[in-house]
Amino acid sequence: MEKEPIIEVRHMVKNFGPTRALRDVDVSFYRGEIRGLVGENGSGKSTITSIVAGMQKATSGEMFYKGEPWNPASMVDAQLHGISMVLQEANTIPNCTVAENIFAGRFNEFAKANSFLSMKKVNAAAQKLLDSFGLQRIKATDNINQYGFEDRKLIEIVRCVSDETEVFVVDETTTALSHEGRQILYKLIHRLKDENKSVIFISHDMDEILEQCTDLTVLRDGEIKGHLNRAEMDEPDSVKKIRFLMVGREIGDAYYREDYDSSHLPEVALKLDHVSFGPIKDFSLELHKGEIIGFGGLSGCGMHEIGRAAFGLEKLSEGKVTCGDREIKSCLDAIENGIGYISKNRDTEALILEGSIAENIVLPSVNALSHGTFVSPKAEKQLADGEIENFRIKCNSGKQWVNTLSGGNKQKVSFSKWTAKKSDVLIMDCPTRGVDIGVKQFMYHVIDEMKKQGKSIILISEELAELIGMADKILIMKDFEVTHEFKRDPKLSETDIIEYMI
Amino acid sequence: MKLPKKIFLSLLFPVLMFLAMWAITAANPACYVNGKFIFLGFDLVRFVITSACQSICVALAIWMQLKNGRFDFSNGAAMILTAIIAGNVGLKTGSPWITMLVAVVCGIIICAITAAVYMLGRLPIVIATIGVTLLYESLTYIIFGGGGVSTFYQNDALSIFGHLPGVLLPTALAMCIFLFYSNFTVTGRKGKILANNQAAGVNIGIWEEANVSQTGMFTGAIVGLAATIYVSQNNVLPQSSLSTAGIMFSYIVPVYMGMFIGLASNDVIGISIAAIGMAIFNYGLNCMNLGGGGWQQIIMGAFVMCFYTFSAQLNNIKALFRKNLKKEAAA
Amino acid sequence: MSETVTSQKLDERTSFKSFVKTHIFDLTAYAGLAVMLVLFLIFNSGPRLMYNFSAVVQAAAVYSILALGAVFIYSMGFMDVSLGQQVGVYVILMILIGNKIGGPGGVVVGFLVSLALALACGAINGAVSIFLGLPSIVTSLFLMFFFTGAQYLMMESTGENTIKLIQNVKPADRNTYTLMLIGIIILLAIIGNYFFNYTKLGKYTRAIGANKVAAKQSGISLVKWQVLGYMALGFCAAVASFVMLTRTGTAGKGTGSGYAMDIMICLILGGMPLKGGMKSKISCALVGAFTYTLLSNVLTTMGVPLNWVNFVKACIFLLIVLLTCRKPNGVLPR
Amino acid sequence: MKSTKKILALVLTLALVFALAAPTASAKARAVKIGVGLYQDSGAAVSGVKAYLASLEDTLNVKFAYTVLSTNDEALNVTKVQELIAAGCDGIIITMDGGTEAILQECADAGVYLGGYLCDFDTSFRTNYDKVFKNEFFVGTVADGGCGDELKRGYDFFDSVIEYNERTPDAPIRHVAMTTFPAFAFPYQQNFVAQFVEKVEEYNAANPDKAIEVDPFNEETDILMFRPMDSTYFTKHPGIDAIVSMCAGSFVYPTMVSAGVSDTMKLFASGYNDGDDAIFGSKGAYQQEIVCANESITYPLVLLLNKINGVEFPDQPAEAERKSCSTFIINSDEDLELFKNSVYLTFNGEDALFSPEDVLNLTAYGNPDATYAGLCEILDHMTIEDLK
Repeated sequence: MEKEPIIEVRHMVKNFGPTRALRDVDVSFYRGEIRGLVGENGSGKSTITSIVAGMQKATSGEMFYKGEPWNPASMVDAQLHGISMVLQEANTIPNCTVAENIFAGRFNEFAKANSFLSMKKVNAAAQKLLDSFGLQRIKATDNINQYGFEDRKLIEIVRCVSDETEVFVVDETTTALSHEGRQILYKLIHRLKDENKSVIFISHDMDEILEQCTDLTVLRDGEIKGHLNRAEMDEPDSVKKIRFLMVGREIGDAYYREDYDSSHLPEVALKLDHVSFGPIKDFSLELHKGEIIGFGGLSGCGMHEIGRAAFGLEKLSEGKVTCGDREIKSCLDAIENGIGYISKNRDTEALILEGSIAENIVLPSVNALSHGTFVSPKAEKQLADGEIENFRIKCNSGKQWVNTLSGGNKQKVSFSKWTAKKSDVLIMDCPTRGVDIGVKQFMYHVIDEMKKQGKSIILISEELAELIGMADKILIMKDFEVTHEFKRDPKLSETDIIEYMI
Repeated sequence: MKLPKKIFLSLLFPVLMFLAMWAITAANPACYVNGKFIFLGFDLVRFVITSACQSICVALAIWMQLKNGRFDFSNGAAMILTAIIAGNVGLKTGSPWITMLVAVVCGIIICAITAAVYMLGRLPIVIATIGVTLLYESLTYIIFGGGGVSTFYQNDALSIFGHLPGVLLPTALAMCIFLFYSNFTVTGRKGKILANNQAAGVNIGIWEEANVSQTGMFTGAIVGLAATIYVSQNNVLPQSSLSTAGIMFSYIVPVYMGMFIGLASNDVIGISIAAIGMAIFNYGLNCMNLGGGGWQQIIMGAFVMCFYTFSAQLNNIKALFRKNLKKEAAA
Repeated sequence: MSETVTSQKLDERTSFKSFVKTHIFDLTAYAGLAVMLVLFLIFNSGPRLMYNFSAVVQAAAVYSILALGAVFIYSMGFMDVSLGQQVGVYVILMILIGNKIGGPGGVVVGFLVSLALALACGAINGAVSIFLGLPSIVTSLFLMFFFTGAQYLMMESTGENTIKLIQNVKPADRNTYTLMLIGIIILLAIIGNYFFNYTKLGKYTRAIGANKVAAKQSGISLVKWQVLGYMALGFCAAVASFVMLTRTGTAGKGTGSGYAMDIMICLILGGMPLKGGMKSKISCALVGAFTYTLLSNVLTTMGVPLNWVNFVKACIFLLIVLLTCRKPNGVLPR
Repeated sequence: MKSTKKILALVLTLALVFALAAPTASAKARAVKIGVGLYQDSGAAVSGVKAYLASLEDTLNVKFAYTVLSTNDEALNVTKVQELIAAGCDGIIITMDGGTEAILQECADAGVYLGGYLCDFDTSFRTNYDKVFKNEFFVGTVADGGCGDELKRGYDFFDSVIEYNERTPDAPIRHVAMTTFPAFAFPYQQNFVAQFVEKVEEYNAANPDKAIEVDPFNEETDILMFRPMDSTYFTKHPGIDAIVSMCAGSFVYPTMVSAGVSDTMKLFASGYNDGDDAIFGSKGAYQQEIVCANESITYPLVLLLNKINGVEFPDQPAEAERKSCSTFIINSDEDLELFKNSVYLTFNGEDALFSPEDVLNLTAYGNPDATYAGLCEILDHMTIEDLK
């Protein structure tokens, strides 16, 4: 092999409690390459990079960086040694200036005797750096709250890339970026490649991967399933091949829904009637019994807000949400009228992590279970155990705490909350985010069953494949408006859709 | 915002307060002794300045922790303990300067201990500070025979930092330390970062423990100065069962007000102005023989409420204004 | 398949550890109480044992009752610093009204008035903080100032240093009195236990403490249950005030001062997590209250010099919280 | 979890059973234990009384335990007394008349006797005499100075002022204002005011050339609510040469300092604080201080010891009494010098007015001839003269 690896990973294993995120992974990254990492959620791609970048420690296995054994103490440590990473989630500090955000970790460089700080210098340096990235429009002295999600992401990139950077990890950042932002990022990674540095690029957008990357590694269930070099990537059927590697079988094989009949019962289950709130203006929607409506778009396109509004979480300035003839003003109304909501922020909104599985499952149903003031523990247990049974939630007992569960099982719990409540309308916001493939398939099965039982579902997802696979009708949103509507169709492909998103 | 407007907004509260109290006292017969109106006069100035200085120092100490996202119960206890140690040393040495020096040093040490318990114990801040508060209070019963400091403040020579003009020195120092800390030090800036997003701050390489202990020491210095004034103005008795928290709360009003008033300028000025306003208010009550009585408590509570509500609802209020502006623009 | 096996193995291996981890609060708390009891028996097995026992019950009664109520708001992660002054005002009210009307009836009326006031304050405390978006500590701070003021004014209006209830409300015989107190405690404990473990009130307050957002999205009305939680505390405050009244039949400016903080300490000693949530237990109230009372009693009977008693208490407190509340890794807890 | 609960239940029940069935083993012959509940933790008075009592321990075979009572939280006081009883005290001396009835109830239940010191138990005396003074467990109390109407402190103040004027003819006091504590706490300080004014008027009538002006007592401004006097006082009383403080000087002097009048204005007050000697007489503003001797605690102590030893004076009164006792009136540098040698300031038991033997001789069991009259008599010999 002519190129010497800059990072080598050998026999890496990572367990999160019962789940195994990485199983004995061997992989090497080389100078002068842009390495794409693809795989379903929970396949372990982010896990590898986060371990390399010092965010967490491997359970076992070893790493080598420039030939030396590599055990970063922290992200900072890694960054100082030249490995930096841009995270998926927002990681900026509110109420502080842009300059502070960029240099917070390195104030001492601008301080006399490591204590007397000159903000003038800091601001100047920050502005210089921003300009060098072609971000003149961002002012170092501004409060960061003035900037949107995308700009903050860019600021993060500016923060973590420096001259010392040898390895640059981009973890699903582009979904947050508009065309312009993407161009800046692409320019950056190609510059780094030309400087014979190494870039690791994680993305769900297959086309993006194929355009930008020089090499590609595919993961599934915490194992490396294959490598492709540029040549292989340029082959006509490469996409199909990659998909196969990712999913492990041909698409449509008992994974997503098989039928393509998008019919549904006539009754309207949930109605958004000329709804306006925040940036959303005059939005209307009719969800029928036995219908699955999918929402797609980039994060920040407004689809999540629609979900919240339908559940009565948003304060409407105009219009109303109705379920049958009853108006939904609060999530209490919503629940009483048989609407359930699975938030995309599972750990912070959907679940009580520091609570038992049973407590979580029962919570929405307590009202129904109580006779007078009394709530029978027996009834609670029965209900919870029933759901644990149905969803095959992997646990010792209903008493086990949710934060000891794997992502997939957590998600099962937040599903079962609503099946326990016997909800007829389910609003699912990214229901399969961070869930490993087995569970994912199970979820799709459940959703399918629900449709068959005549339940109505709003499926909001950042994964187009999922929408194409499951929804009767797909609404694509951009800038808080529906840009296009697709009917369920076997010929529908992601590329058809993406153009309406960007 | 233009400077004159800033000044206007900042001074609004104390001026209004002054006029209000003037009007109220003028209407109150109790404020005329032998036909003489007692509200106006040098005594007013003296009282306002001395008592305001005290509140400013304590309030700054509280605020320094609060703005770094830590509600520190132990400030009061730290101040009392420091006051007792420094006061007794002062009585032995007979020098106010040594007293202040000792106070500052003690304050720093004590707050460093607090920080240490918090860091090494890794306890939730409230619990950690309650714990050390109990500890410090218990010490007030042990050191110097549990006698507290009863005679320091009635000694002219020693208690110069409790009266005019001496009281201005520690106060000025405290304000300088605070401004310096929050504007010109790495610690202060990093503290701000941590306060706003702890996790991210740590991720991008801020050593939290170091920051906590350094901030603690700055707070300590201010606590020391507060203690110097306190022991020069009060009979310091041993405390128990978190009564020091009560002492602390009695100075917390300017903090909450300062948050709001400070929006026009900056927090230090805000707190100082709030303190002056409250001092005027208290003096007015004294003139009406309501000082320290039930009414003062009740009105003070109301103040805390209003000002905190203001600062909590500020965004909504701003939003309201913006709406109106938009409407005007549209019209 | 292999995954399930390994995961079960993992569970088994961690099960004991996790048991200790999840129950460290209770274990330490119960241990603490047990130790205190043993010490109490060792240092009191003299002629005065019965007397001391009843003395402990008397001192612990007020704490227990207040703590029982406080559990409902601490489980939501709130705290109330106005408790002491509230109790003070309620006691004074009962005496004033009781003496005005006279007879046992007067006392009853006084109690009912205080109760109404207490519930009202609970409602305010709960609702205001939500509607104005204030931390609950601030509203209770306001109430603290308010009630301190009220207490001052009421006492100054009486022109006495202490006021005395004419109607005697305390059983003459000591044992009857002790039994009465035990009765009240047990009764309230049962009621509290029912509401905390077998009704929506307890379940929802805990859920709110554990995760506000999740609770809301599960259809729990924050305002309603926060208010009800505070009202539960209000009820207990009124009862506690009455019990306090039975002890001396008198009240003054300082009646009840410091109780808010004592209650906090009691609950922490009882193993209550201050951030609330699912770990909250009603038993924390009783365990804590008795540990706290026994502690001071034992320290005195052991002959620990007065000015060292607080020091020892403080150390024990720190020790217990270090055992229970330590957050081993991640950023420093706030 | 369940298991721990069970264990706890077990422990509790065992404890209770053991508690109820515990053998009431009688305590061995040991030193008598007296609990003393003082009104504050610290200060000269406290150290002084502790020193005096300590000096008695061996000869009388008594041990003393101390606690601090609250001026306004009766429930707390009861708890404190309960703790003293728990600590095995046979007798208790308290300095506060708060929740006395409940406290006596406790004492009765535990068979412990109660005495008073530095307090005339006026509230109980007026409103609750039968339950307190007729209670067999209450042995009586000694007040600081006089009780109720016997008090003539206003005259003492007047005398001190005149003495001062005679001492310093070049800068005599011609204009004074007064302060008191609120009547509900110290009902007789208003009488002092009246007494003082009365004397001054007589004096002004007799020698108009040296007339002294007294600001009329103002209910609003001149009553201190147990808070340091606020500085508006001086605005409200313009042009005064001196303050006659019926209440403790420590509530007045600091305000004089902070208002910067301490070097020109004079202060006649009650009570003595550590360090006052530096600001007394020719050295400072204080011109009079009235203190009650620590030794006055001998009265309740002896009565308690008698009760505990099951003896009585032949002339023991049927009901408990409250006695007044003479006071140290310090109004000159010479007086102060004498006072400095008392146990009050030296904290040395040997400087006490009475030796342990004297005290033993006062008790009915230590000396068969001892009488109640004899005990009461010593209360009249605690003046500055007796320090000579």
